[in-house]
Amino acid sequence: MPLWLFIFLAVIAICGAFGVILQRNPVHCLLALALTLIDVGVLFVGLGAETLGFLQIIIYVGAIMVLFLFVIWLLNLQIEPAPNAHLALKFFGSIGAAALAAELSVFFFNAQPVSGVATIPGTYGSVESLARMLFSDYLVAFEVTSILLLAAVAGAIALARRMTGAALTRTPVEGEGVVRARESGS
Amino acid sequence: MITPIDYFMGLSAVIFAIGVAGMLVRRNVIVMFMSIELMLNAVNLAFVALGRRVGSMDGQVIVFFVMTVAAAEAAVGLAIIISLYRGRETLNADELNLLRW
Amino acid sequence: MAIDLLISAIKAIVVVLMVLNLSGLLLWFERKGSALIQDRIGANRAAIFGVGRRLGLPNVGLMNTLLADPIKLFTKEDFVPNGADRFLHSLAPFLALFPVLITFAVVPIGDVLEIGTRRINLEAANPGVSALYVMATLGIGVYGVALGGWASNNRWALLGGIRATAQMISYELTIGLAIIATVVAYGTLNLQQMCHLQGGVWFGWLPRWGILIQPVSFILLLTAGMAESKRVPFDLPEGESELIAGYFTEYSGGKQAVFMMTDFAEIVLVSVLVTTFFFGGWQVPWLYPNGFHFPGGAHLGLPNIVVAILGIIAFWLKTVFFCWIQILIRWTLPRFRYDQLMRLGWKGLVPLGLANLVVTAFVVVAVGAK
Amino acid sequence: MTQHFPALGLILLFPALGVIFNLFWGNRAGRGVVNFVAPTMIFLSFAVALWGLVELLLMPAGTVLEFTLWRWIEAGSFHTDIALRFDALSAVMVLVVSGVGAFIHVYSIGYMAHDEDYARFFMYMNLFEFSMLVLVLADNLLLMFVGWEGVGLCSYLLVAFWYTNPEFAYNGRKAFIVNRVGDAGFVLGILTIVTTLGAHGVWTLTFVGMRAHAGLLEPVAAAAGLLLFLGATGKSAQIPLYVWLPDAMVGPTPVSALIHAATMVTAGVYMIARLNFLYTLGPEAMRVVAIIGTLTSFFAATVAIVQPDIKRVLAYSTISQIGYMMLGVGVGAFAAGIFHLMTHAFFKSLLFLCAGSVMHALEGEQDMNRMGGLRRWLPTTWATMLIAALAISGIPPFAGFFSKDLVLESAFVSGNTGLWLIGTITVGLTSFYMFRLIFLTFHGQVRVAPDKVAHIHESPRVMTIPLMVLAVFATIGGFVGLPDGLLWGNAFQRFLTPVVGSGVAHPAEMPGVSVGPMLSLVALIVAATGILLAWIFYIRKPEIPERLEESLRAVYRILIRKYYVDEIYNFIITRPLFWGSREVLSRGVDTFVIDGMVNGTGLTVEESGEGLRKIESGNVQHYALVYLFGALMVAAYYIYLVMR
Repeated sequence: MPLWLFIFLAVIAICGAFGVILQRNPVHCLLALALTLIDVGVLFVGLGAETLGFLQIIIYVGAIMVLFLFVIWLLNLQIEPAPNAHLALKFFGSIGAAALAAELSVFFFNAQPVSGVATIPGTYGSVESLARMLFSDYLVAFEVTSILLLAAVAGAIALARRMTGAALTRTPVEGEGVVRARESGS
Repeated sequence: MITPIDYFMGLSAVIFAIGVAGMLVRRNVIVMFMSIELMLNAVNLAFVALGRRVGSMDGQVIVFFVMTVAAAEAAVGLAIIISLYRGRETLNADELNLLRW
Repeated sequence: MAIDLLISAIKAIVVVLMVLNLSGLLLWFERKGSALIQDRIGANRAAIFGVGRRLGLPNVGLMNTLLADPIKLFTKEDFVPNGADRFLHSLAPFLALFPVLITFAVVPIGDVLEIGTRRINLEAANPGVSALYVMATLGIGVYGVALGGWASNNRWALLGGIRATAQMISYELTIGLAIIATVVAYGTLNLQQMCHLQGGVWFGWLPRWGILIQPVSFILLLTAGMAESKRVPFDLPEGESELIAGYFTEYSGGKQAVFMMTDFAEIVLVSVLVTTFFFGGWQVPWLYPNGFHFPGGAHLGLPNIVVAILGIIAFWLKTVFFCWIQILIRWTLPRFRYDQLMRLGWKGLVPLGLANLVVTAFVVVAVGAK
Repeated sequence: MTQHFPALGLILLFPALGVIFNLFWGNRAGRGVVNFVAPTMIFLSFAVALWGLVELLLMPAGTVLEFTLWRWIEAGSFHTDIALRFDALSAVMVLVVSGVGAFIHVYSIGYMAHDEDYARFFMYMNLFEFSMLVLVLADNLLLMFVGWEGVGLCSYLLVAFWYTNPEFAYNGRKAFIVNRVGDAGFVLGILTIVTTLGAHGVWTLTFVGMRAHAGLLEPVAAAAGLLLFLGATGKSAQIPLYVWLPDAMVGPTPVSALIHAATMVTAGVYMIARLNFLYTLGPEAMRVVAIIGTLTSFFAATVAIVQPDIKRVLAYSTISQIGYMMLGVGVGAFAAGIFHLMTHAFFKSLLFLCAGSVMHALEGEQDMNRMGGLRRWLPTTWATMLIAALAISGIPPFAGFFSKDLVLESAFVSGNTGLWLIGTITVGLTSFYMFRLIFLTFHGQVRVAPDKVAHIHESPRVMTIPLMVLAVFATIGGFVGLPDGLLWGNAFQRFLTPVVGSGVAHPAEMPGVSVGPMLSLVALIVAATGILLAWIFYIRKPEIPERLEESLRAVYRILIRKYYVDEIYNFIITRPLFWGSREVLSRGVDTFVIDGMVNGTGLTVEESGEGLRKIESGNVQHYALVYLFGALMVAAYYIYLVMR
């Protein structure tokens, strides 16, 4: 993909990422995140992973993010109050993150150059090639993920199921959250 | 001109770091969760870019699996958050410290 | 180079304009159509200096729908309720309209058009996996209504938004299943290729339209698509009777116009998809790149330009037909209850879609069709 | 030559199944099922054993049936298998163990009919059968030792079966601990053999292998033999480790019959016979065995004379009889020893079962002074017990006569005249105390407590039938080993010869005339005298015993107190041991050293935990931060690697 386009997208992605962690309002965070995700999807397409790019948008933006949105609504989250204290945590956290970025970049830019230029087959990133790999080399993993999803659905239902009125009317006290979660899970 | 693959790497590194920062800085559990998604995506980007670099599809397949796992994780994680909220009436990470000494 | 860019730009603009105009026309369809169905007269007042009447023409209300209503809407006060999230409140309508419009980018409105030596593919963009692209844009479409409902700081609106979101993601599943089944049947994710595959005939006379190999998918796509467009009988998100106007309760003026435009655009979108997937897109029966080959064996040669234009016309005719169908349905059927809606979606259409997909897959594997 | 014979596994399998069943489902299944399952299992292995015997007899002499289950231990160049060996010797043992055991199981059904813990009882019994069969079927010393320990455990469990009674529990522990002393010797013996063979690069403990390399064992034969014999004294209740057996009589009577009379206590004899090649290499060891055996038999017989408790009499009689077997194997007549072992298994278990039947009739009465004249009520018991008594006293044609005769003859012929003399005297003592028992129990006037007289009753058939069966065996069991030259002669000896070698060679200086008949005559006369005396003492002139008691008070006291052996052991060993444990180990070492260490450890952990737990803030983000910095470290390290 041409450089100018990349820079354009990269800027959007980074802005979105910052939006996620700087916005006060969870919904705004979510929108920023969705923006970043779409952007990353486009980057995928730019990298030749067409299928994956659209899948990314379908799955992440179309499904997961909506799920987040629902939860935010369900819990009726308001703008959180001005973050109190924890300056030390903030400080060190930011420093650490910056250092991490630096270190990772060092890695990437020092990555061993691939011998010669990588030959990109014509079908690169197409559904056919992806499917071919999924159903040959990665078949077992693929099947297992299906089971994983099933388990996740069951677990989510079990966890989030509304519990008995008694549990609801009781005023929550220390430690009850976890206990109830387990009850409702059982 | 064509963008060198390394730039994508750098971008993913930056996004990942931002995700880490969000994970550490934000109090709201849901937002922390979003930061995690951010990190996952950074990693996905790195996978695809590297796959492109060596001209193999494996990176994309891995990303495919990462997405699946992310979906599952989101479902379960959000369910946990919901029941947590029902119990504690808060999503502030500071107040969710039951495992304290 | 520059000329290519120009051509693409023209294609994009043309498509968008056609869609918007069509949706404008649909407004008129709707009003007069409903009037017919309900044995009313419908819009018939607005006129410019009574020109039409003077000329003795019957007033069919085109003025009302194409001129008066838009002017009224866009000149109204654009009201943002107190405590609303101003930014999102204004962003939402466009967030709703935008994905619908960009979806048309991949829709082939015709075969290649040859002007001189230049071959112009008659679609704005042609990614290899355009079907996935369609699904992706549909997925994004949720956000507009959702945020519109949330941002207006109004319980009715929020409820409407939640309903809309739930409804849309539920039925997107069905749409996805329908599209995937079709994709499996055709063996390609590219809409243009699909249209090509639907050319030709069976038994020498029967056009190879997708409806014949994927009838179930057709029904699924049409139903779910109407649910996507959130109109009767699926208009729970608006639900005039219980939520004043659902997610755009707090909207007025231009933004509301945009929302309404979105609705009509979605109708068009659904029709376009149905046409493309199941009714041969721009295919005209017995029309081949070099002219007509009638079942009897009679042959009528035509130049490419004519063929292309015929294709375009056929495409839009089919589309309009399906828009009309939807409007008929909208004014014929009563509204669902929300639980019925969800039951239909999850317990009716989704299993049906899955079954259809499985069967299709089996058949394809058995026949080895491509 | 050896023959692969997988059915041997079944012999072990059935009792094992019984154990598992009784252990897990016994109580749920109910008495009826257990009563059926437990004996059936033993009968099944008995049947398999018979099959094996037939196989063995059909093949040329010296054939061995073998079955290797799996490789058991593999340590360096040493390895040993779970392998079974079924030759003439083990054939006899297996048949005795499973056959007699089976009938005793049946008897137990009646005997335990009123006990709530039947499932546990039969579980132990089956477990015992299993271990005993492992012991006798083992084809190597280690596996044999496993069985050896197994039977020891079962003996403990069963002696202390009614563990709620502290005294019984104490006796159980006594049996266990005394056996441990012997087993220590046994282990040392095994180690001696292993190291000696290993020194020459021969790593084996199979009997075949050891026999093959017996030459290498020559130098240590005596030592190893003695060490193993120490184990034998423990298991087979010989001087000096016999003290546990009389106390073991507190267990249920079937247990005494099966374990402490018929099978387990004879394991020592079997072991020596099995290792005959080793012992023949160490004459000194054999000599010790013979002497110990003779002394034990005489000593135990003297004690048995005066005991009032019916089961104790039988216990001492058992000790004494095992002494005979030791004498037999000690003088090299291994076949004779095993022969006596077999016959003894028949009549001694019969005696015990009869005693049990009597106690059953008298609601657990054991003191013969409160019995007498029971013959009227217990005809079957009386008859069978009389047969057993005749058999043990060595009256022809009952089993005991031939076997005991063979032992004594071998002793004499092998030149140990002294031992033969003591043995012969013991014969008289044996017959005397046996018939003292008979007369005191079944004849004379009734001395039973009047309140019990009312419901004296013969035991149910389930108990009497085993009595009869065993009585038959006690009668005809001896005919397999007739003196040479008579009818088919000593078939038993011939059967065993390939395994244990021919008996004692008759000295050549008495050509023609065989000492056998004469010796038999002498023994017979002595035995008859014993019976006669008993008759005079306890039927004809019942006052004589009292008068003797008066006149020989000192002797009597010594005998009734069993030579004060228990007291002596108590004084020499137990007391110092307890004192040392209590004062030194408990007060000193345990309190200060061990507790110090344990509590110290706990305290350290606790304190450090107190200090460290503060870092557990419970806040995810703190953990995340730490985690992040850890990741940074790792990444930094790799960067360092890259840059370098």
